[in-house]
Amino acid sequence: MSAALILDWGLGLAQAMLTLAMALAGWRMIRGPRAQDRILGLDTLYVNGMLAIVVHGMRTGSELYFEAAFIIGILGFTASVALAKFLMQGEVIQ
Amino acid sequence: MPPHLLLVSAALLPFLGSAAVIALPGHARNAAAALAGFVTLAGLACIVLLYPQATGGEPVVAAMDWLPSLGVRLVLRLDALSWIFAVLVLGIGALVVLYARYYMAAADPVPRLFCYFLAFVGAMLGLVLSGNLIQLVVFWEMTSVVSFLLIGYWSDNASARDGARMAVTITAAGGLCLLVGMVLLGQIAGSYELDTVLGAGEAIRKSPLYLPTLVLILAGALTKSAQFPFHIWLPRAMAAPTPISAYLHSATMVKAGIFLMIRFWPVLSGTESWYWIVGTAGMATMLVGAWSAIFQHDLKGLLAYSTISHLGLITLLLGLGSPLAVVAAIFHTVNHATFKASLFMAAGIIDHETGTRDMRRLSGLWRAMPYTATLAMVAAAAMAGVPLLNGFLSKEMFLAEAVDSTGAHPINTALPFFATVASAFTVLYSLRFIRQTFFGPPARDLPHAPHEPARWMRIPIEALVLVCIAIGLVPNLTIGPILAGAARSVLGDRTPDYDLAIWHGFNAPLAMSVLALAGGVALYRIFGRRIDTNPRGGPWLLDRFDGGHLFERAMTGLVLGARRLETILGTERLQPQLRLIFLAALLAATATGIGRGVDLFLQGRTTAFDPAFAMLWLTGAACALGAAERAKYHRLSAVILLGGAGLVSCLTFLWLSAPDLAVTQILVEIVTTVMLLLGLRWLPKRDEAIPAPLSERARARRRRLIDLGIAVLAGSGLAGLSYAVMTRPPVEGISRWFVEEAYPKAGGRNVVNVLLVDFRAFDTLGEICVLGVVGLTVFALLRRFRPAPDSLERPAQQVRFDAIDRAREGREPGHTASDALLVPRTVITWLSPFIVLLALHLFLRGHDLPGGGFAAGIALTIAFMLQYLARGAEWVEERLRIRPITWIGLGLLVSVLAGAMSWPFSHPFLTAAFAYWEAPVLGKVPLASALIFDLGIMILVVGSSVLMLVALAHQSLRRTRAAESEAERAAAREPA
Amino acid sequence: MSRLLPHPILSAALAATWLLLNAPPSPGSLVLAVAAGLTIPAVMRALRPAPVRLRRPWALLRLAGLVLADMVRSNLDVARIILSPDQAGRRTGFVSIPLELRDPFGLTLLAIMLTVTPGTLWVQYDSDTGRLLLHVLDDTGDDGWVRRVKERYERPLLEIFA
Amino acid sequence: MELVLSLGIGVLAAAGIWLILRPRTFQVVLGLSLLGYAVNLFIFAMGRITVGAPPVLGVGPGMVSVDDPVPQALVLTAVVISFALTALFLVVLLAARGETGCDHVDGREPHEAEPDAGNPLP
Amino acid sequence: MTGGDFPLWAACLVVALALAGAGFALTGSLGLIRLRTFYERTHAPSLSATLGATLILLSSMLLLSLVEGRPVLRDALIGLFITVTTPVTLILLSRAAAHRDRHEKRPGAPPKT
Amino acid sequence: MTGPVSNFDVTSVWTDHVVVLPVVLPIAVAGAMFLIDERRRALKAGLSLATMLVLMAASLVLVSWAGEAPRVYRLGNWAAPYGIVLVADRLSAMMLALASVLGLGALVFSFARWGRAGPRFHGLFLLLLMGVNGAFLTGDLFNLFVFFEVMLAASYGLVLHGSGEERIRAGLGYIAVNLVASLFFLIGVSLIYGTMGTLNMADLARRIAVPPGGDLGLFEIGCAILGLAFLIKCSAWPLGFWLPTTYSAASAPAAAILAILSKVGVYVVVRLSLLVFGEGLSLQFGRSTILAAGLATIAFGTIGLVAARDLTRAAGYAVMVSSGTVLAVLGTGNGAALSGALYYLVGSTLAAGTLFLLAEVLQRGRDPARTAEPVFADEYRDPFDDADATEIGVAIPAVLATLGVGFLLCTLVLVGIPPLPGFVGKLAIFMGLAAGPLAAAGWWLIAALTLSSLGTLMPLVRLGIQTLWVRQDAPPATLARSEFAALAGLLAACLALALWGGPALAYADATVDWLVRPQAYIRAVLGPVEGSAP
Ligand code: NA
Ligand code: NA
Repeated sequence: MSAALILDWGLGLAQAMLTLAMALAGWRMIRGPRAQDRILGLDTLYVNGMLAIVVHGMRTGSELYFEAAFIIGILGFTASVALAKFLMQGEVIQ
Repeated sequence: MPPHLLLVSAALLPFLGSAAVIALPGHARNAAAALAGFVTLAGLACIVLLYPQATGGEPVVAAMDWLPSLGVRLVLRLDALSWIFAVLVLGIGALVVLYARYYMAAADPVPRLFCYFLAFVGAMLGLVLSGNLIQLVVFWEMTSVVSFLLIGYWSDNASARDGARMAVTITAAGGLCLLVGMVLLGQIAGSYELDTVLGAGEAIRKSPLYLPTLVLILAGALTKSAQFPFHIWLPRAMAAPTPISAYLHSATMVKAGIFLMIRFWPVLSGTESWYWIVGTAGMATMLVGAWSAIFQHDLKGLLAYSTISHLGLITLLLGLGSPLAVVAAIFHTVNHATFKASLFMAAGIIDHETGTRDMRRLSGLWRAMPYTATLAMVAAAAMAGVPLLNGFLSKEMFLAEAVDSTGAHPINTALPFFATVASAFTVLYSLRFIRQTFFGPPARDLPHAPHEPARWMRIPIEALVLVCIAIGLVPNLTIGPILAGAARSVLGDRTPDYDLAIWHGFNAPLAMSVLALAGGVALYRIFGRRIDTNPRGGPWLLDRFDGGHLFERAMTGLVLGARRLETILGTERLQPQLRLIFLAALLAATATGIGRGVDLFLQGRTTAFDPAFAMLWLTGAACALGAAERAKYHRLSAVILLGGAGLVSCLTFLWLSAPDLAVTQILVEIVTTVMLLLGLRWLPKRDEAIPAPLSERARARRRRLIDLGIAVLAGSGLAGLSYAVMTRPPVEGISRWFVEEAYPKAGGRNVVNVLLVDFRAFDTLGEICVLGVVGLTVFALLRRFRPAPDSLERPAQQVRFDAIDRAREGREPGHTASDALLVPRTVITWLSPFIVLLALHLFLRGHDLPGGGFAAGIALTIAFMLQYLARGAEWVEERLRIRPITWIGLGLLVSVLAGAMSWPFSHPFLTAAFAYWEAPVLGKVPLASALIFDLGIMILVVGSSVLMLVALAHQSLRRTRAAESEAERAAAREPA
Repeated sequence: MSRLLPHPILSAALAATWLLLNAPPSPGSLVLAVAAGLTIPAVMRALRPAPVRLRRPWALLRLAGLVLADMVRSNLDVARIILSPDQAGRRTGFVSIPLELRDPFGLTLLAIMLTVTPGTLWVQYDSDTGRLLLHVLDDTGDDGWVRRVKERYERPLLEIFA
Repeated sequence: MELVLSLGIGVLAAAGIWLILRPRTFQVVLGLSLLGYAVNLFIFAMGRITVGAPPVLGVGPGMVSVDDPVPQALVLTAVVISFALTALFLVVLLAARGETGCDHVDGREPHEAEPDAGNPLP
Repeated sequence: MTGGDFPLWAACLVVALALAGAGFALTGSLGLIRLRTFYERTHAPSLSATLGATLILLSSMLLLSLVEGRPVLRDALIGLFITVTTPVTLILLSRAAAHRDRHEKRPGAPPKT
Repeated sequence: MTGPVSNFDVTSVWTDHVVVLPVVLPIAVAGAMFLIDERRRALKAGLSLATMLVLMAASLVLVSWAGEAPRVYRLGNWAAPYGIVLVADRLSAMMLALASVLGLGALVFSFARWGRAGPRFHGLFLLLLMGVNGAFLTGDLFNLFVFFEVMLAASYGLVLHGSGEERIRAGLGYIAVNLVASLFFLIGVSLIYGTMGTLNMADLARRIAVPPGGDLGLFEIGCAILGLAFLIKCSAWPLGFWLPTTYSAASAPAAAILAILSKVGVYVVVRLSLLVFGEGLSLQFGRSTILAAGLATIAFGTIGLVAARDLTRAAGYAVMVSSGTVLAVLGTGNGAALSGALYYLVGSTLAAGTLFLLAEVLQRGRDPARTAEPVFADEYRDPFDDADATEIGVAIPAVLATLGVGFLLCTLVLVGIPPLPGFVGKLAIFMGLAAGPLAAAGWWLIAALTLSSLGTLMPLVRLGIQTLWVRQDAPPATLARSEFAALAGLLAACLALALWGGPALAYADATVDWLVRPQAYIRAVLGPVEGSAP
């Protein structure tokens, strides 16, 4: 079994697990039951998505996906923070 | 002066005069009249001077190019026929000017009247002098338009407005048909030049297009000359000042239709269709007009219907198809113009001096104005066809034609009878006009005490009556040669022999004349009393079918029908519009696909399936469907789910080798989510529990089903199309070139970015303009934003937070919220520099790696947004001076200047330059002008998106401020 | 110093971040890193954050190590809880912890630490009482969590931030 | 992959169109966003799809078989424009809500009578 | 794809780290489904953001360093920032939930402090 | 496919930049104006006026150049089909000139009031014009999309300019419909790219001559969807119900300049259908669709006109009728008629734009409820039964007289009454149709145009009488000097168009002649290509 094959299969599996994790988060987003659950789901979706990007970069051996992952890492929380604040205050910015 | 110059002067003078007279002050009655009179007389002189040439065989011609590619020239062409009409136009015109000077009140803005009048004279002249079919149409329509203005001269008068509207509607409509007819005629003849067309009669009558051409041209002619059933506009046009009625609606404009039929008689007549259409229309018009005239109480009304009847008579003559009838038609046209114009003027004098035109109120005017009465009686006698007057001569010719034309046609058989009846009617109403107005006991309670008019006001009538008598007595010395010339210019070799003598011996026409005179007198004796008072108002038998009413009703019906149709065929509601658009798209795509036999599942190539990707899209699809399902009642959930779908499409871009897209998508996604949330606050509460009205529910369900169908079909269509294209082998297109040349020629490794800032930088320039424009629009809109009353109050959450704080000692409202934001605030504060760093990174590396000005700008925007989110607008703006509009402007300027930097180097706009600078320590530093362009983009993006966010965010602030100032005001009021 | 470098640590962090982002380092990226470190903190001037004074930077590092270890452990704990078939028998609950730490930066670090170690969730903090409401996934029912937070995390933080 | 992506595009488009046809302005703005995603992916798909070959040169595999950069550039432009217009639509719908008091796309509830619908004539 | 001369042990290590990380992330997301109350579920995503992320990022750094032949550490930045930003969401979210639950007097609402 | 064309082999003379000026100058000036304080109105007005004058001069220069040969401007110095090129040929130059004349009029008109009614009016206005100009000039499909969006974005801004409930309500629908149309545009363009591999119009036309195997169907679906987008944008029935509502709600100068917006859609349909499908492909489906859509649009526009309750709405429908006319003529495939239609397009657009301005002055200060007056206030009356009717004329104030003359001229143009451009245009269309084999389509079109003339006449007369003659409620209209100048200028342009109808029609003829031979266009843009037919 060559290293390439191990990497290919292993990372493929990791990616599949992460997308499964995304699907689970998506399930929570859809099921709710309450808005906070959905926001939580979205936040998880973002984090898992970011990890999936990293693994995809590994699979393809490319550094070009870093920026996207980095942006999610540093800015991805904005959407969920705004949602959470809306939930808390009924207004995003006052 | 050469003939063609005379001709041009005659044609131009009225227009010049028209322009000059409007420049006079509104009260300059004398000056205006003098100018108008001079113009008409000068024109008349020109035309009169041209008499020898006009009757000399070859017409006088002056021509000028107008639309050469269409074969349309402006040709003035004067032959004997047009000479007669031109003299009528100018001669009666001059008399009308004189008359109008005294008729019009001092308060009337007379220059305007004369302005229109002279324009009309010019249009009429242009019409009769046309040597080109299209030019004829041009002046034809001009007469309609100017007559509209003239009829509506007293625009404060409702009937003037109505009359003007009806006249222009009917005559201009006819003119539109005429245009098409003339185009067809020219097409058949191969030229629009009158001479050529007149020479192509045989070809025209044989053409398959003859019938439509004829119908269209006659539609013009019959509407203009007020033939049944289009005659209805003429009585209503009598709302015009009387001089105008005398001129337009008896002497000239209505004769335009007659002129047209005479002019084209050689090429259009002689067929069954001509005979039927023209003959029937003429006969019907003659009888209906005469019958209606009998019952009018208004002097002008009587004359108007009489005019209609006489126009019908002339039309009937033209319809008969014999050359002699044409001569009679021309002759009667002239005669009618003279006696009818003088009658109108007489009626005008009566109106002017007594204040009424109602024959029921008028009586015994003979005593008060014997001179006018005499003139009117002579003219009326001419109208009635009394011997020794001109009307008698032409009527004799008509009756002779009626007797002679005994063909197989039923019209011919009945013609002598109807001709006699119509003549008898004419006698009847002429008699009534004279008797009821001038005889009988003197009228009481007239608005003014009647007396003879001003001396000058009678002169035009005298002149016209003189003409009536002169022609009637010595036709061969007066009208003879002119008539002969005109007949020859129309009929050419077919000109018949005729005799204009007063006495032809005892023959059938004479018998009919006598019968008509006697019959008319007898009828008046029998029915006179009842007709004179006629309480029913309208003509017997016909008063149920008032064309004017029918027209108005039709117009109203048309408008209402159009409104109905507008709502049936169109909609102002958005949903049906969008539904239609999607349906049309479905239809267009499906029809093309089926028509071309498109197979969506050819499968030329596929990429290896990855279950992870499928899993990803399971999430994405679920999010999309969830968002669609929840968008009505659970907006926040829908926004959340939309974010999920956005993230999935971002990951898809990444997966499929588009990191730039992923970066942009995720950034835009974040900003969009925040914006939607900012908007959410101002939307009304929506509750699932509130049921829709029962009646609505079934309809709504059906609509939803249809929409679902459209959505599913369109979605499947788009899926199918994308599948089909993706699985086909790639096309050898332009893309390879970009990949090969991006680095060597544009110095960038990230081909997508190079495309954006260099190869297709023009797109990007446009794109940032969109962004800038939208930013400004949003700003403008939100500056005037007024929230709906039900979303004015603070969100319940904030009220509750404040309540908690108020309930506890030592806490001010806002503390709890502030505590909740403590950690976010700190994190966001210290994160900000790193976001700026990220933006810098994205910006600088964009040319070689994913990123670029747009991504950097959005990242900066998010940094701003986070500050607003954590601290509130007031806090941020105390510390940061934000001038987004300046940034937008700056961004635009920087990008444009970056593009124009290439101009000094003789390169086109946006030509990028790049170089490697060998810096001392740093080594090779890439310098690309595209970076400056990208900088402009970044500045603009920050400006625009910050502007949008801030403008949205400020709404809450404004609301708070408004509430505060309200509270302050309330507080200030209390102690007082 | 303070004029040029109002936030030296931040500047260093920014420069380091830049170098990490643009690896491998080149003279050009070094110059840009220095430039970024010098200029970007200017944005902080507008935001005027509460000043952060690090007393004992090394303690911070030790604390980081501690949190890292806790992170791994609590991850395993929570994973076990999630995967355990018995969800009903578990006790979860809220714990109220009186905090002495008042420095926003310190509190933020505490929040980060508590978040990084799954099983503890920062729910609410009152600035006037200094009470922190924590949700714990594995409620022991005693003051174990209170002690753990105060001793393991709060004390070092109090040492580091005055 | 093609099948998955095209189905995804289809679902996004269907959801978007469904929402665009709804009566509430907020539904429409969400629908426009969703349809926008679908269209962006569609444009992107027109360049065919490849995994792991971004059109960035000198990094990763050579320039032989990188993904088509043109649709990517087009999508980028389209994303920016649709972002701007979505924002605009949002603001307009807010303004409409403020002015008309309701959030129906026609600016009035359907059961309310159209103003000026009455005919002036009998 | 990554080169053929990649050492087998390294491949195994990379894959192991990645799978372990993905496993934690998956477990965390599973927690989102399995845990019963909102407050319990709020703990779950931390698994992805902390150990899951750490392991995967380590794996990525290892892989890229080996491929590039130099230390590639920038993925650590992602870890750093995600660590810093995750609390922001969760704190706001749980605070909002607490407030809502208290207001609606739901069972399991957090006690008033 | 050709080899790559080197991009450094072309240097330009400075006069070449005139081609790009209509796009670049408005951006630069708008950008500069955003930096200037909003209160310095005079400066801004002066700047935009100067810009408009330069633009007009540039467009006239382009018109005169286009007579010799089309100018191709390679942006970024990249040759077609790779880079974006601007092509200033006869059609583009003509449309540019039209846009600048109408734009100048609307701008000058706005100086009196509208420039102040909302912020940044002039900047938006210039950017709108820039979008229009770009759309007329570009030779690239996707670039066309971008300019469409610029134009629409700015038009959204201008429609909403001044806010107000009616405007916002109309704006919402307008934006929604046009956003959907833009998405169709994108789908169409990308499908075309996906099947043909190019975005350059000339390149596309060349590639169609040698279609790549099998994908023609997909390509044509793309064209159909794209065509639909354009039909929405030029408000063809049943896709254009947004137009009258939007235009009548918009502020007057905005509506006037919007009159040209729907013509951009018409322009594109003309351009693409003749360039891309002019030869090689006989798109019978497309052509008959265009004809049907055109006829339906004329019909619906006429119905709307007859039904119109106020002048602005009537003007909106007149815009629709004029678009429909050009579309229908294009659908008949009659070249001579098309040249008439192009001429007609110019004249009717000018007149409709002017009518919007006039309507605003006439209806100024009027209670909107009053404009929805009864159609016939005084019907069912005996013409001679009007005893107490006033028979003394009223002196018309100069303002009202000016407006009256203006209204009359606009009506004449829109109805097609001689001697104004509407007549000349319709005449040329009729002659063209009559000269060709008069198939059913020709008859239908002639009938439709004649009926629509009548249908335009009646409501305009009715509304004109209502606003100009019925004066009991009409306020003494005031007319600012700039408004007068704008109206007079636009009307003078109409008159000039009729007066120099000969040269104008010759220009239109030459334009059509150039359009129906796409090979010349392709050569001009792509250069001589080996292997193509001589
Ligand atoms: Na935790
Ligand atoms: Na692709």
